[in-house]
Amino acid sequence: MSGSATSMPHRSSEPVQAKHGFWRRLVRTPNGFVGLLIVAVLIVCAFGADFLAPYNPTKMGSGPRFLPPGGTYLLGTDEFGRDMLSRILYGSRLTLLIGAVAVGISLTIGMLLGMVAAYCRGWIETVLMRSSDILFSFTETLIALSCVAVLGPSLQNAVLAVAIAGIPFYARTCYSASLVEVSKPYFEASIAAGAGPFRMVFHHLLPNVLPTMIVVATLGVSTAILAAAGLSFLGLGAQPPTPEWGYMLAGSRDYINRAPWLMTIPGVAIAITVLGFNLLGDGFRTALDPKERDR
Amino acid sequence: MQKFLGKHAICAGILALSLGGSVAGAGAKDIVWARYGDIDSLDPHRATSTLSLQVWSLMYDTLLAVDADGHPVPHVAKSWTSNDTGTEYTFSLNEGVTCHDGTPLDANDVKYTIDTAFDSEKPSLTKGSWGPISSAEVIDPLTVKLTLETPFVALIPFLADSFSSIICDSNEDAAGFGTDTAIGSGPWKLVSWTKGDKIVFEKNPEYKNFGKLAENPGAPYMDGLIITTVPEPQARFAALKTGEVHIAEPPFDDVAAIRESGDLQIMVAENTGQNVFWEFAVHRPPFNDKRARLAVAHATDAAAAINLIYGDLSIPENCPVSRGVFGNDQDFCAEYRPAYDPEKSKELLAELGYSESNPLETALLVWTGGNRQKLGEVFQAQLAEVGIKASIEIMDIGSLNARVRQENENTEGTTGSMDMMTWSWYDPDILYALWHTPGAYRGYTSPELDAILDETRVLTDPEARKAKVQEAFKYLLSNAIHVPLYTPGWEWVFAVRPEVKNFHVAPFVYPIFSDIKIED
Amino acid sequence: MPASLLSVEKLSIALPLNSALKTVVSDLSFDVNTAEILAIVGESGSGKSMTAKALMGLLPDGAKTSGSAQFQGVNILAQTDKERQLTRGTGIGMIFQEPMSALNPVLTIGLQMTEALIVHGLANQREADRKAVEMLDRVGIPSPQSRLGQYPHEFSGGMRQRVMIAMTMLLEPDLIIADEPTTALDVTVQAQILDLLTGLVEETNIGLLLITHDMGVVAETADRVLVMKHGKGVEEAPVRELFANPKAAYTKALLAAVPRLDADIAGPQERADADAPILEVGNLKKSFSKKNGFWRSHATTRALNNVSLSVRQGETLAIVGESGSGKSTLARAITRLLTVDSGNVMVNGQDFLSLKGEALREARSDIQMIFQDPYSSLDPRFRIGRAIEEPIRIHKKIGSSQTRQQVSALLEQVGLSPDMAERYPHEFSGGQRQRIAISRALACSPKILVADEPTSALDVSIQAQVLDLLLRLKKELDLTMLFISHDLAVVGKISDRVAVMRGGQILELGPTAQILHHPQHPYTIALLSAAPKPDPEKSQKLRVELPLLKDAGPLQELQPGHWVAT
Amino acid sequence: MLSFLAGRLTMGFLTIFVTTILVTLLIHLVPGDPVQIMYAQSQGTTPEQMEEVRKSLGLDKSIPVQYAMFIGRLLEGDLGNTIRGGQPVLDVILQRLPNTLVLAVAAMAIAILIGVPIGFFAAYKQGTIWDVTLMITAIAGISMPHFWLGLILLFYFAVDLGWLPVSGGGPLNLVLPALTLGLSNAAIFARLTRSSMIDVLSQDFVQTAIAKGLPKKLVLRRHVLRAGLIPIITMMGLQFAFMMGGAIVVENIFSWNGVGRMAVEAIFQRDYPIIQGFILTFAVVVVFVSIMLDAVYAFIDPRIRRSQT
Repeated sequence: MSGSATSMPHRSSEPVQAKHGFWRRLVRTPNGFVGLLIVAVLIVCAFGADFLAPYNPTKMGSGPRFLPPGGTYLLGTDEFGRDMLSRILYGSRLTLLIGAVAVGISLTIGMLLGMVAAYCRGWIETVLMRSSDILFSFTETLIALSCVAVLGPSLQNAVLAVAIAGIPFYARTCYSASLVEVSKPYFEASIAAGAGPFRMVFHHLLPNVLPTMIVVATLGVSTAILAAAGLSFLGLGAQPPTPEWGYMLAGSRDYINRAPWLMTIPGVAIAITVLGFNLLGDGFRTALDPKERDR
Repeated sequence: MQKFLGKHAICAGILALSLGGSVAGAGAKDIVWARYGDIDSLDPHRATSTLSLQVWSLMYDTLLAVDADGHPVPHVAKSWTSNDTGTEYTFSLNEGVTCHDGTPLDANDVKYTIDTAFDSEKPSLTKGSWGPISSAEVIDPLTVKLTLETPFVALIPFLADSFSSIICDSNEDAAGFGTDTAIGSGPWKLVSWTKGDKIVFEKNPEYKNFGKLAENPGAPYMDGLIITTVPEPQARFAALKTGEVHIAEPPFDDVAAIRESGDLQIMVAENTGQNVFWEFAVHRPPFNDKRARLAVAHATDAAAAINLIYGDLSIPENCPVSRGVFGNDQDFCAEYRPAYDPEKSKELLAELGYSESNPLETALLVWTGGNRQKLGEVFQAQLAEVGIKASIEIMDIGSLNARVRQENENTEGTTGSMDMMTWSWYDPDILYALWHTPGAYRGYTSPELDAILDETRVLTDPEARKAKVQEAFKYLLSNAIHVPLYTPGWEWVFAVRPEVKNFHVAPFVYPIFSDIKIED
Repeated sequence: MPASLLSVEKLSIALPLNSALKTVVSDLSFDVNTAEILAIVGESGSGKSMTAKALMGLLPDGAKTSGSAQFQGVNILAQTDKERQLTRGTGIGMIFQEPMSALNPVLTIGLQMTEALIVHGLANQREADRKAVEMLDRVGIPSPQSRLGQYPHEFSGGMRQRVMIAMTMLLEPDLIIADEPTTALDVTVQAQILDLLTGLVEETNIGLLLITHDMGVVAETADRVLVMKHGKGVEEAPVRELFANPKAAYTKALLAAVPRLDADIAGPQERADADAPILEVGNLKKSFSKKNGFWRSHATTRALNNVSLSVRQGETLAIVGESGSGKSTLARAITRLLTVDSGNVMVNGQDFLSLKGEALREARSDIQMIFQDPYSSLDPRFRIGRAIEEPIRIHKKIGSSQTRQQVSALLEQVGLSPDMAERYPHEFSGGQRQRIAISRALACSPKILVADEPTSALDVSIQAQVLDLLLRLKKELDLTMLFISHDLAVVGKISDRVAVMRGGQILELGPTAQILHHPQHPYTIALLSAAPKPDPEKSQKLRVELPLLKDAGPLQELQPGHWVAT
Repeated sequence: MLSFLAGRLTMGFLTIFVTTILVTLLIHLVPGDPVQIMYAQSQGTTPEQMEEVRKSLGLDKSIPVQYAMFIGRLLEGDLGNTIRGGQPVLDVILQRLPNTLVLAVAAMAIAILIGVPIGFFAAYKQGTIWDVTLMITAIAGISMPHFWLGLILLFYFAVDLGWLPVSGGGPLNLVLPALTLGLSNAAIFARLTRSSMIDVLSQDFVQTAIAKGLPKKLVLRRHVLRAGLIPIITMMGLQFAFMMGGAIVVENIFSWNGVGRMAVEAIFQRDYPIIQGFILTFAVVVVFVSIMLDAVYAFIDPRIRRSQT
């Protein structure tokens, strides 16, 4: 045991500086910059799909079938002559929505559980964290699959399944981040000043774990998008004619010889989106914690 | 395979060494047939899927067989007689049929099969299709008599189908019958079944063919038959191209290219009995109204849709039972089947109070696989043209059956439910199962229809029965209860490697491997 | 003048920071001779550790050095990595601050000790093992043979530092650089390690470059001293001369700020109104069970073993002890930041431990706490004004303008300007942060202030300021204070009475002067003798042996107010 | 160490215990009548027979009783029979489980053999263009959907080039699925290794080793690698579970006859006994592997191996 009494102040992570500095640091990291760019483009696509998309994404016979990319139909057309560009654009809206809703649900519930466990300690902590450990060891894929098995295949159920599957992860992460805060003197000082549980959790704990959780959630969006697309790919998620990328990918397998772009385009779209959120999350991490800069 | 090994011997060697396995491949004298899925059971009483039926037809025999037009002909039973009322059938069996374990197949085996089908503890899944059989009696080793409670004319075609595969009574003592072992008397003898992966057969050297649609009167020419499971269509196609597999269903979209290149033969089964049709939840709005059903029927252009998805592999069907099945008559049915007429459909919808802002909403349930979800998507678009908003739900056939029944039992709510139902049968008696009270799906029934269907079961005179069957067609079609779309619908296209000679498919999609010779 | 072993000339070090270079050491020159201990002393940020790292070639990537460092005739700063490898260990050895992390946790002591001998070609494995055993014996590790196969976690902190020293000595270097070698250790262990190091220097005639922030350590060990500030050498002199006659203003200030054990002690302030105790602690017990995997292990440590004490209004009671003595547990138990197993705490005659809910929160305002680490004492997301007003908001329902006035007053009280209320904690220095923490503790006008090592994370000059502030506030506000510390000299400066703790028990309790000048319990005596005295004239090399840890008997009153455990 | 392992073992049993409860409850969470759904394809089943089935599954009893029945059968090695085909579920699973395990282990081997050296190298070259390039590649690798990568590999190597067989269960068939699963996990391992190694590189004991005059290679090999691999071993258990999860998708693409493909088929077919068996098997495998890895970890890390309690 090193004498805590005499140890010099060790590298304590400098707290986050003003927002201005944060964004500047974010765009300065190559990961953060590229990630931000990708996500920004995605958001523009998602919100602007109505204006950007040249055709109705579900209308058959917008053009000839199996038209290769280039020309009037920038990304070509699919087996029903639907415009791929329009489908991809509307798909981005769906994809972002899936990511946001799934992560939103699991993040909210997971954080609440994690913070409560860290704050309450005792048997509540044991029960909550042991059960989330158990669920976590099942991996998201299995939990999501089990949920779909019970609920039946549909996009809503797939999102719900992915959201449920994510809870243990966020609970664990938030719990360990909360434990660090809870053991800090400022936390005890506020308790000693007579602050109640609500104030402790929502005024002190929440703002301090939030940066960590934002990093984790940004990375989590990519996981959720991948998981939901995977379920749709297996046929357990989105149903036709939804322009969901995973479903589009699955449906294009038969046309690999005739129209390989039908498989390539949604695949690239998923990969770039996931990459964008991964990079952005990485950038957030670096920008929020200078100590992590080199990780 | 040979070429591949030569080219990448080192890589393969390392892998084989590191994994301690051997490179598995088909032996020179084996036929390899790849399918998208596996069988459910080796026991003909424990499954209903086409995938299972096709396999049973290879390892078991049936009392009767069908000819190229789908009519019952003698097979194990060389002849049969019935009494006038049609409640007693006596079959005399051919001599010299032996089970795979060497025991002779006789009347006892037939009785054993029927008894197990009606076993009160664990009846066959298809018990209902056997009809009202009250007893099976062994008159002598080569004569068996079946007694029925009421006449049942569909028994004869049923006994020609693999649902009625004769299970050798020596299976009774075998542990793991249906899962690990199965003794039949068919041309192929089970070696092993690796669930989910492959079934391995060797030829039955003792085989005698009396009536099955094979030119070969005896044992198959090839030594073995391996039926493997390859779910991915493109993977099956690749395996066909490399020669790993001899016969497989190709990706539909590549059929035109395959034909053009001539590398592979494309075989399309005829007289499959398969019928794909619209079926509706009729106990609640909107489809409790005939006009809503007709609106759907008029809005669907089956010919255009299947042309888009299957090309010429499938054809539109007008009758509630498909070509090759007793009573089918395209011209007759075309008179009553609601034709493609979107304007008429829109009129009906307007009449019902639907409009662009208030579309008719319905779920559209579709059986997964075989590009049916794509077809569903086309139909969805066609329905959208007239202002019907259908949301597709894709599911396995079992789930579909359960769901359709649930939808029919649910009389609440205003959102419709319709489904692209798929049935294959060798006799119009299927209509009895579907539409006679209470109905397999608890769907549409009426006393009038019940009376017609009752008669189709007991009329022993073919002409009289045909008239009655067509009366049922007329009722079903004009009321848009059973709206036929196309035929065939599943597992009916085969791509065959050029060195494989004499492969053919019997009616009701039973592939025949006995005649096959693979040239070197 | 003996021959110079290491001669550093105009050493400058620049570290990469945000794609620029920041100079941390500039134009530093000094010599180390054989058989001599040169201490480099300075506060945090003075560049003393970077100097050590530069000499060993352990600076982070991208660092730039200039100047020269002649070691045995070679400029080691100009050496390539390969050349340095030959000098490292055998020429210059290094001892680090944290013996816990300086040894590889997954390799045996034996391997770590002998590997360098073998790599340098000084011995084969058998010889190396033999030498290692000898050296372990020499640094005072009992039964060294059997310990070669053990791992670092099987040694105590002091033993680990001995292993580290033995490992360094084994290579027979001519110069050892020791970077704060005792900072992480308790005073009693520190004394042993310092004795060992000075003994080794005498025996082997090596040179020792000792980096430290502790003037007491300097006084006790060094022959010569180099004082550093902001990367520059401020003053260099033989140790006695420096302490007796410091020339630079900084050195003077530094020496003045160091609390001394022999300083005048205010003594208990006998107050006319000898009221009843404001804080009474009775028979507190608390044990921790080490959680191991899923099962709760039965191995429990008793952090508090029947602790009783009482504090009167306006009095400062210091709790002194080494790490693991239970002093912090006591502080946290009294403030109800942890739950005790049994015992009671009476605040103003009210049973503080039995309170619940709203009543507890209400009562908490009477007893506030100040923590060791000023960096984490404040919520980094709260502007300090909000941090200070939080207790006011919780307890007093007053208007926001009044609250703001109060915050301003509180800030002024601790010597900060009211307009700082809008800033975030990271915009302040360590000392300022501790002032803010104090003002927050005072915000709900507590009667009792519990200060848990409030100055031990601060540099000595800042420490003096904070201690002065606490003394002033105590007088002004008539505060009662419980002051937790490991440093007897600090305690002497601030407290009226002292309680000495060890192993969860109070061993001695009495007026500060009594305890510091006439200690009775053998442990107190050992503790006092081990504490380094910042005065080379008085530094005594004679240590009192530390008594074994055992359950102590009940306290007995030897003189009025002076209690000693039997 | 013993108490450490006892703790892990208890945790493992607890996991399996909780799984059995969840699995029993699973069927009750299904909307609609499970028996009707299960026997939907059977036309011969009468209401009386359905009642029989309901009884045999214990669905007419209270949930605790059902649970007791389930555990009772489980202890006899009876996981019930499949709905489709009436096969014993245990047989069906055991026949395919080895395939999934082989796939997961092969993928794990690929992930470790590729990921760990890359991560180690990147940590060593921290901050250089090498490091940046490798880590961006790793992020790209993690971002690549399994199912897409799998399809591309399948179409390119098996279909277009014909280098590898597309179906069957031989060792050559293992190459592509293992590669698909292994590559993206290699990226995860690379990142993990890198951060673990950077952690270790910043530790004082590395400075000690350098200060002793040890050559850089020895420091890296003996001091950094050993200490840095321990956290990676602790992560392997979880990674293995992720491999098993990933296998579900990959098996479907490559027609690999494992439990993952079986499970997806079962979900489509609403074959609940198989789904139950699959979840249970998954739990047992994951628990078993993580206990094994914990044992390895406990043995490798002296801080645990030689702890007193």
